Parts: sequence; structure tokens; C-alpha cells
Amino acid sequence: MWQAIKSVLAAFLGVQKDARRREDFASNRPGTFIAAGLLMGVVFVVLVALVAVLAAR
Amino acid sequence: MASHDEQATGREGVRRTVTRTLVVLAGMFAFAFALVPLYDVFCEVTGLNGKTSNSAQMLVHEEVDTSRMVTVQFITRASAGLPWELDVQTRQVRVHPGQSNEVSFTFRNRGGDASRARAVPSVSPSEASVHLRKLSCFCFQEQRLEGGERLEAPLVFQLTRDLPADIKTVTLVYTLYPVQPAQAAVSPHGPIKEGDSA
Amino acid sequence: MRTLLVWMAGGLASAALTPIALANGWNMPVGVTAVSRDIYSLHMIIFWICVVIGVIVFGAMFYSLFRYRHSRGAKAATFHEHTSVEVIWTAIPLLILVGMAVPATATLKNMYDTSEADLDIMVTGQQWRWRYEYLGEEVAFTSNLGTPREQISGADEKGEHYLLEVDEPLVLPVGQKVRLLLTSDDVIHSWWVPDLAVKQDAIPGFVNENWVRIEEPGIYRGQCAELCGKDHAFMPVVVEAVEQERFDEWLVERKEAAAQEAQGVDREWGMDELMERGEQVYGSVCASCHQPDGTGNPPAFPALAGNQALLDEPERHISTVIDGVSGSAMPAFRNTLNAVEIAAVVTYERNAWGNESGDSVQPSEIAELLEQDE
Amino acid sequence: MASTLPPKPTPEHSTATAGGMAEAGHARPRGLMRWLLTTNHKEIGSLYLIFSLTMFFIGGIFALVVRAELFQPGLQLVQPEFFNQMTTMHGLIMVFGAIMPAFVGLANWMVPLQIGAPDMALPRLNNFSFWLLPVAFTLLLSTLLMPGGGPNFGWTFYAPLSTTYAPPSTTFFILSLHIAGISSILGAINIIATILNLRAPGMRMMDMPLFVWTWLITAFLLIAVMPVLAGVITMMLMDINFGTSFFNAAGGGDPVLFQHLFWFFGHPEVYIMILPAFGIVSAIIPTFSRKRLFGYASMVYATAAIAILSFLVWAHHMFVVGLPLVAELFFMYTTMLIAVPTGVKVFNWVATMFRGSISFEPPMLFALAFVVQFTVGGFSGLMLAISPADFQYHDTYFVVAHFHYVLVPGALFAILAGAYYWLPKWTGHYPHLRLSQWHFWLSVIGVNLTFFPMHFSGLAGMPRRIPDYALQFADFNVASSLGAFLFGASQLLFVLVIIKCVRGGEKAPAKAWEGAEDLEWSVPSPAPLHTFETPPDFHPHRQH
Repeated sequence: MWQAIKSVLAAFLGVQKDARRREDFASNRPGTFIAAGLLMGVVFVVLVALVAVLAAR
Repeated sequence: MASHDEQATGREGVRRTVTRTLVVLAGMFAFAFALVPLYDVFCEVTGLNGKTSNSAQMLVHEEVDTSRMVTVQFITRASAGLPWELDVQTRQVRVHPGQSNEVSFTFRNRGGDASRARAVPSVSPSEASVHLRKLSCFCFQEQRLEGGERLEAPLVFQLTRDLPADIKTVTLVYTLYPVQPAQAAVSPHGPIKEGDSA
Repeated sequence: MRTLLVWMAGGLASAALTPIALANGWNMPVGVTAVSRDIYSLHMIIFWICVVIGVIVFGAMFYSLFRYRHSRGAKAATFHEHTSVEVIWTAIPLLILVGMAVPATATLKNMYDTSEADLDIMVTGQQWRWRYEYLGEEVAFTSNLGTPREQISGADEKGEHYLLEVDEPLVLPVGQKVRLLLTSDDVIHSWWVPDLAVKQDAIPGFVNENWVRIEEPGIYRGQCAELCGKDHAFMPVVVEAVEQERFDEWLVERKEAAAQEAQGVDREWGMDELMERGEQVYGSVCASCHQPDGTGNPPAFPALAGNQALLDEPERHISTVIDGVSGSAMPAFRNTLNAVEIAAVVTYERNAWGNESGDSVQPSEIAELLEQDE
Repeated sequence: MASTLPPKPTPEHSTATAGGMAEAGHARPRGLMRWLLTTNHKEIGSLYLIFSLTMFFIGGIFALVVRAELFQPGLQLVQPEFFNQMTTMHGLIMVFGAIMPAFVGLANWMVPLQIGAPDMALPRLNNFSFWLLPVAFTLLLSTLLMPGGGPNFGWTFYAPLSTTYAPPSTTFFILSLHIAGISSILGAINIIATILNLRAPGMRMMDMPLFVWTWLITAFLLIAVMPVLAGVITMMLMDINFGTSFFNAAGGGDPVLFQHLFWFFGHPEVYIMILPAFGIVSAIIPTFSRKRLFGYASMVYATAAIAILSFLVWAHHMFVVGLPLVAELFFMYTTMLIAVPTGVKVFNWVATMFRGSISFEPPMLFALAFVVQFTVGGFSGLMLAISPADFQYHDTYFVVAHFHYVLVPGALFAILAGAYYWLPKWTGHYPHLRLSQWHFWLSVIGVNLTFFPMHFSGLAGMPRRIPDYALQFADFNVASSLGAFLFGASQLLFVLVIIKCVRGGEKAPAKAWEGAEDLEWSVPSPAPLHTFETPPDFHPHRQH
């Protein structure tokens, strides 16, 4: 799972090593990546919202 | 994903993919409609858009904050197509947060025939709407007035103590809209209650 | 090769033109408020950031196009990824963006602080005019397009402030914090004056807030910014900023003029007087939809000339003008026009363009309907 | 429209070889019926492309009506009512009738060829989803002739202008949009099913060309947001005809809710129109740089990141509707963040060219112009993201300049680049070089002359969607109008290029471009009607 989260984070930035990418796609478990993606998506929204709330104070 | 499968099992994969996308599709269509009530809930919780609750709220019993005063302005408007007037007894009041206040409004049907109308509220700044509790309001229901009839209706409200300190003026606007019979029948925003005119 | 030269010439030309363009006032106005100046400087900072990034990226690109031409015998390298370079060019824009977000956030917070205003103005959008109410001052009026139709059609020479002039501007005192409350009677409009850096949607059934503290006296012109139907281009905003003393005088004059007009209600008006006044009112508020010759533009805007229903039912004619028609472009004029104006325009409509009802409506009758004593 | 199809762009010999193939025992219908009933991905692709080109000219004529009226201040040619119908129809037709079908057409033609599939996964559905389009747009165009005129509320059709105050034809507008939406959805399902299931043995997801990748992500976006659009217009329909008040303040509804729902669809829609363009350009630049695409994986990831972020930025179209401060800040931050993956893409294209071996054939010219001009549109997009500044930019010609830079020299140029790139594969001939170059240069000059001055008129204070304007905007508008007519006229050259290319020209070999490497270049030019009936040998490391 940690590996998946790291890959998703890399995806958010749009930067990834070829080797790591190959590893990711070698594993035939898209479920993990979708779950990690959704999780990180929620984390991202919460983070930005939090920054916005703090900045608005 | 059936990428490594042979063509024969490809047909099976296509069927599976189509089923899945159709499920997502139906889900998204339903989601669009679910967004309407979700948006209402979201607005009510965050005060987005200055919407206020359209049912009576309970008074929050808390100590009145006498250290500061907030100006509450009332603006009344009547939209086109309705020979009605809505007036407020006082244009603005100065209140302490926590205190409950009553302001009287007057409806008048200038026209010759009976008609129905509804006062739609809006609060500015919108952040204040979460902290504005209406204990009683004419805006919860539509009004029906005979030709030439007049109706006094109270608004009882409370600004809660947690109103942000930088909000010093709250403006409450009521716009009167005519109610067409068809409109009252189906509203996606919950039923509009039939009010009695007395 | 030729291709490349043309590309570069084009790039250089536009780069050289940019400062000229900025110097010639093709840019966003700096404006006359603290907020407008803040916005202008945000605009210029982000603009120059974009220019610098553009020069670097396009520079690298055109260098490559020039240097590694196939026709020059360039042999392609084989590299196709470089993680640290990729991380760097992801991280640097991110940092620049954070740097931009900080001043933008500060400006935005300032723009949202509508507290402690000295004057409250209710701005109502209506197809296609603005209505201003000075809250607590009992002063209210509508502001219609001032440009004559002949200029729009091309029959007359266009004036200096073509389409940016109104019959009655919004008068504001300088140095005071003015809070604007915006709403609409029909569709969504947007009240915009570039020099004041205020643009805010006016939404039916909802109120929006914005504020302005003008620093220099002057006349500032803007327009409705949100598509609101046929005459969207013809509902300008004009703000006249004056010194406080002048503003106070103006308020007094305004109230006196209204009082004088109210006196006219009680007397009996002659047919010619009503027709003359009615034609004037019709021209400024009715003609844009119902047309100067009363032919309208069905189905949205019914014809008034030869309209039998209108001639047969004077009461309904009057109540339509006073209360409007729900869900159509016909607004309620009870707050926009006074009793004299309503009486005059109804009389005019009943007797112009071959409508020969012969009946006239007296201001006193309208006043009774409106019960203006309240 | 269908009955007046120009000469078939599919190679003539394909009909000749068709007899013994596929549906054995059935004689293939000929003439009109052949096109009505075809289930071949190449023929349907051609139909899509021809349809889109037709719509492009119709939408273009509407744009020229707008530009002609705006040539000078004052009302000269059309009345405001009609002007508003023209701006609205121009937007609707270009978005739903020209750009989107063009990308679907390219996907139909190229996705099976690029992944080594014999056809789309659902050929009959493919035929159906195409033929919905002419129905939808005939209906949409016919609203112009209805009493009260066609839609006149802008392509964003904000309520209540589009509900309570709309012309009577709005119900038909909604119906046509529903049909077009169903067509897009079916097309998307087909593309997803094809890409996920019909790849040549040995081709993994990460071996797919970027055009396939970007289309896969686009198709998911379509599946996610087209139903939301369908929902919104259904609510409009109910407000207009059944007395509900979703968006009507009088009945307790909220006009701002409309904008939230619309832009929840609308912003991903913007990316639907640009992601496949990224894919096309990412195929062309490596080909003519004779060098592998730099950062293939980053490109895929950046596309995915843009797609995800596109769901979180919608309210940046609504900065002046009176959002609370926190919402304003949230959407400003997310919008600024979307610049990062977009920037990564541009950097990758430039790095692909760096130390390549570059030549300037017509597809490459359009792709290079895409990179520069799309980036210009990206810059103005970044400026628009700064919420305080947006209070000045919003609803002005600055915004018009921004999205036209993204969509015309952006999306449209990518489509043109793709057409020039694949025309040899479609017709077996290279497009006429001189004419193509003329087309390119006149388009570039026309497009910039049209849209660059709009930045200035917007900053100077000219609101969008107005038929008449104040005198200080006159010079900018003269330039824009001249540019628009130049651009419009130069697109006739494109038609000429296509006709010449279908009829003849320099013969193209299977691998028409020296640096081209994807699977489509392994089949003969012109591509026979049926390809890859036995899956090709795919060697994953050949390319990556």
C-alpha cells in the first residue's frame, strides 16, 4: 500500500521513474492503486481546504 | 484488466467493461440529482450563498454577549407580477449576540383578488447565515391574502454568540414572489407549507 | 530555415510590441481605489512571471528547433527521461505558485471585508437598467442608458461616451467606505466598473456584497458583465465620485426634486402635458423592448400599437405597468417610476401610434393605487 | 448532411477488397446504405471527421456573423436578439459538434490501429452513436427557425435566462443536447471497452501510445460528467415544463446551483477537449524529432493528474457570484495547482525536441504552433486563476482570448496536426506540401490576429457577448474581425488539401514518416478496410 501511495503521489506531481512505473504496472492489482488514488484525492482536498480555512482567518 | 487475454476472452472482457461503465454512468446521473439536496445541506452547514434554514430552529440558550453590538438590516422587495407590498416596521436594529429579537413585517395585497406569495430570504454576508437562527418566520410558509387584506407577521431571530467578530452588519433581504399553483405542487427543495392567512 | 526565421521574427515582434502596448493604455486600468491598485499589481506580477517562463521555455524550444535541425544533419540523442530534471521543473513552478498565492490571498481577504461601511447602497439589476437605493436616505432612482438610439443605429454621429453614458449616474462620496448590496429582479446581471475593480453578480432572490472606497473625484464608467438577454450591451454603469460636501448637497437636491414631483400628483394634468411626459418616459424605459413605434418584438415583447386587449382593459394596463408580469422581462415599475410618470406613460401608450382610446390617466389615480402616503 | 457526403475519404480500393471479408455471405450494401449501416471503425471514423468538418464550417459562419457585426461600433448587420443566438450557437456547435466529434473520429480511426485491434469493441453501437449526431444537430440548428428564435443565452446557458426567460425553442435545445450527450457517452464506452480489451497480445497499458492513453482518460471523464450535464438539462426541462424550481428563486430554488452543476460538468469538459490534443501532439513531436518522447510515464501521470484536478476547480468560473472567502481561496489554490502537471507536459515536449533531429513537415508545424499557442492560453489561464485579478478579467474579452487560445490554436490545431499526420495512412497520399504550408501560415496569422487583440480589449474593459461596444474598443475589434475572416477563409484551403489528397498526390509508403514508430505505420497506406484481423506481433521494448 505504501508503494501505491508513493506512486499516486508521484502521479499527482506528474513525475515518475521509468523503473518504478514498470514495477507498478507489473503488479496486476489495479484495486490497490484505485484505492490509494481515492484516498490521496480525499487527503488532497482536505489539505487544500484546510489551507484555505487557515488563510481566511 | 484483460490485457493479456486472448481475443476469445476479449469478448468477455468487453461485456464486463461495458457493464461496469454503465453502472458508473447510472451512478453519475443519480449523483447529479443527489447534488441538489447535498448542495442545500452544504449551504445550510457552511452558509454558502446566504441561504437560511426554512424551518423553525430552537433558541440556543446562551449568555447574551453584551460586549458587542451587531447591526441587523432588513430590506424588503416585491417581485414582478404580484400586487403585494411587504414592509418592515424598522429598517434596522442593533442587537447583542445571543439575544432573541422580534421584528414585525406587514404584508398587504393591493390587488382586488386573493393571491398567494412567498417571501424568499437571503442573508449577507453569507457567512452570517449559519449564525442566524430563526425561531419563527413568515418565510417558512407561503401566505395567502384576500384582495386589500393586510397581515402582520413577526420574525423572531437570534444571532448566536459564535458569530465571527469581524461581522458587524448583517443584512436580511426578503423578496416576495408570487406562488403559482403548479409551483407549489412540486419543489425539489422540500415541500412548501401552505400557510394560513390569519 | 526560412520557417524558423519567420517564427523568430514573429516572436521578437510581439515581444517588442508588448511594452508599447502597455504604455498605450491597452492594459488593465490601475483604478482609483486601494483594491484596484492591489489587483493591478497582482496582474502585472503574474504577467511578468508568465513572460519570464515564456522566454525560457520558448527560448529552449526555438534553440532546439534551430540547433537540432534534421536538414543540418543533426543526429538524435536517445535519452528519454531524467528524474531529477523532472523533479526540478515540477518543484520550481510549485514554489512560484505558492509565492503568487500569498499576496493574492491577502488582497482577496481585503476585498471580502465589507464591515464598517459609511454608506450602504442597494443595487438592483433589471432587464436592462440599474436601480440604486441609498439605504436610510430615502433616495432611490433608476439609471438607464443615455445614448440615443440614433447613435446606435448609425443615423447620428457617435458621442465620446457612446454606450457608457446614463441618464442618471450613481453619485458616491470620495474617501468613504461604500458597501454595495447587489441583487436582481429577473436574470443574473453583473455590476462592473473597471476603475473601481468591483465586479459582482446580481442574482435574483439573493444578495451579494462588495465595497468600494474611491480616492479621487471623477466619473467612472463600466458595464453589465453577465449576459442578461437582448440589451446586455446597453446597460452601462456610471459612477460619479464627488467630495463629501458636494455629496451631501446632492442628497438634499435629490430629495427636494422628489418632493416637488410629488406635488405634481395632486393637480389635474392636461392631455398634452401627459403625452409629452409620457413620450419621454416611454423612450427611456419602454422603447428598448416595445420599440419606439410600439410594434414590440413578439413573442417575447408584445406589440402595444393596435393591441386591442390593452385598449379594452385600462385597469389591467395600469396594473401591468405597476406590478409587472411574473417570469417575463416585464418588470414592476412601482418603485422605478413615480405616479406622474406611470400616469403619463400609460396615457401615452393608450393614445400613440394610432391607439386612439382618447382616455387619459391622472397621476392622482395612480397615487391612490400605490397609496404613496405610507 | 449525410446524403451530401463528399468523395469518400477512405481509399477507393477498400470497397473492392471488402467483398470477401468480415460478414461472410452478406453482400455489403453500397452507396448511401453502405454509409448508413457501416460498422467499420475506419468508415465511421471518416463519417465523424466529415461531420465535424461540416459543423466546423457552420459554427465558423456563425462566428463570422458575430465578427462582422463587431467590426465597427453600432448595430449594422444583425439585431441583438439574433447576435445572441449566433454567439450561443457558435459555442454549442464548436464544442459539441466540431471539436468533440473530431476527436471521436480520430479515436475511431486510430485507436484500433494503434493498439493492433481489428475494429472497435462494439461496432454496431459505434454506428448508432455516430448517427445520433446528425439528428441532434439538425434539431439544434432547426431551433433558429422556430418562433422566438434559437437558444440565445450563451453556450453556458445560465439559469434563469435559459429557463424562466428563455425562448420557447429551449425544450428542443435540451432534447438535442441530450441526444448529443448520449452519443458522446456511447462513444466513450466503446473506446474504453476497445482499449481495455482489444490490445494486441503483449501490449501492456504502459506500452500504449499517448493518444490512446489520453483518450482512455478522456473517455473516463466523459463517462463521469456527461451524465451530470444530462442531469442539469433535465432539471432545466422540468423547471420550464413541469413547474419545478430547481433554479428558480421564486420557488425556493437557486440560480447559483445551476452554475455549480454546470461547471462540475463544464470544467472536465474543457479537458475532454484538450487531453486528446495532448496525445496527438505527443505522437507528432517525437516522430519529427526522430527521438523518443521525453518522460512518457510523466506524461501519462500528468494526464491523470489533470483529469483528477479538473473535478476540483469548477468554481473558478464563478469567482464573482459571491462565493464565501474560503471557497474562493480553495478554488484559487486548486486552479493554480493544475498549472503544474500542464507545465510538465510542455517541458516534456520541449525536452523531446532538445537534441533531436528535427524536420518541419506540415503535421510538425501545426504541433509546434500548438505548443506555443496553447502555452499562451495556459499563461492567461494562470492569470485568470488569481481570484482577485479575476474580478477584473471575468466575463471580458480577456477570457474569450484565453479559451480561444486553448481551443483554436490549441485543440483545433492539434486536430489539424493529427489530420496532416494521418492523412497518408487514410488516403495513401501525402497532402500537397505547398498548399499545406499556405494553410498553416495563413491559419497561424489569422488565429493570432483574431485572438491576440482580444486580450487587450478585455483588459481595456470590453465585456463578452455584446453586439455593440464603446468607441475605445474599436481598433482591437477591427483587427479581430479581419483576422477571423482571414482564418475562416484559409480553412477552405484545408478542404482543398483533403480533396486533393483523397484524389491523388505523392504515394505514401506504409511508414509514411521516417521517425514514426507506432503500430499504425505497420499496415499499408492507405490502410485497407480490415486490418489486424490476426493480432500483430507487438514488441514492448521497440518503443519504450
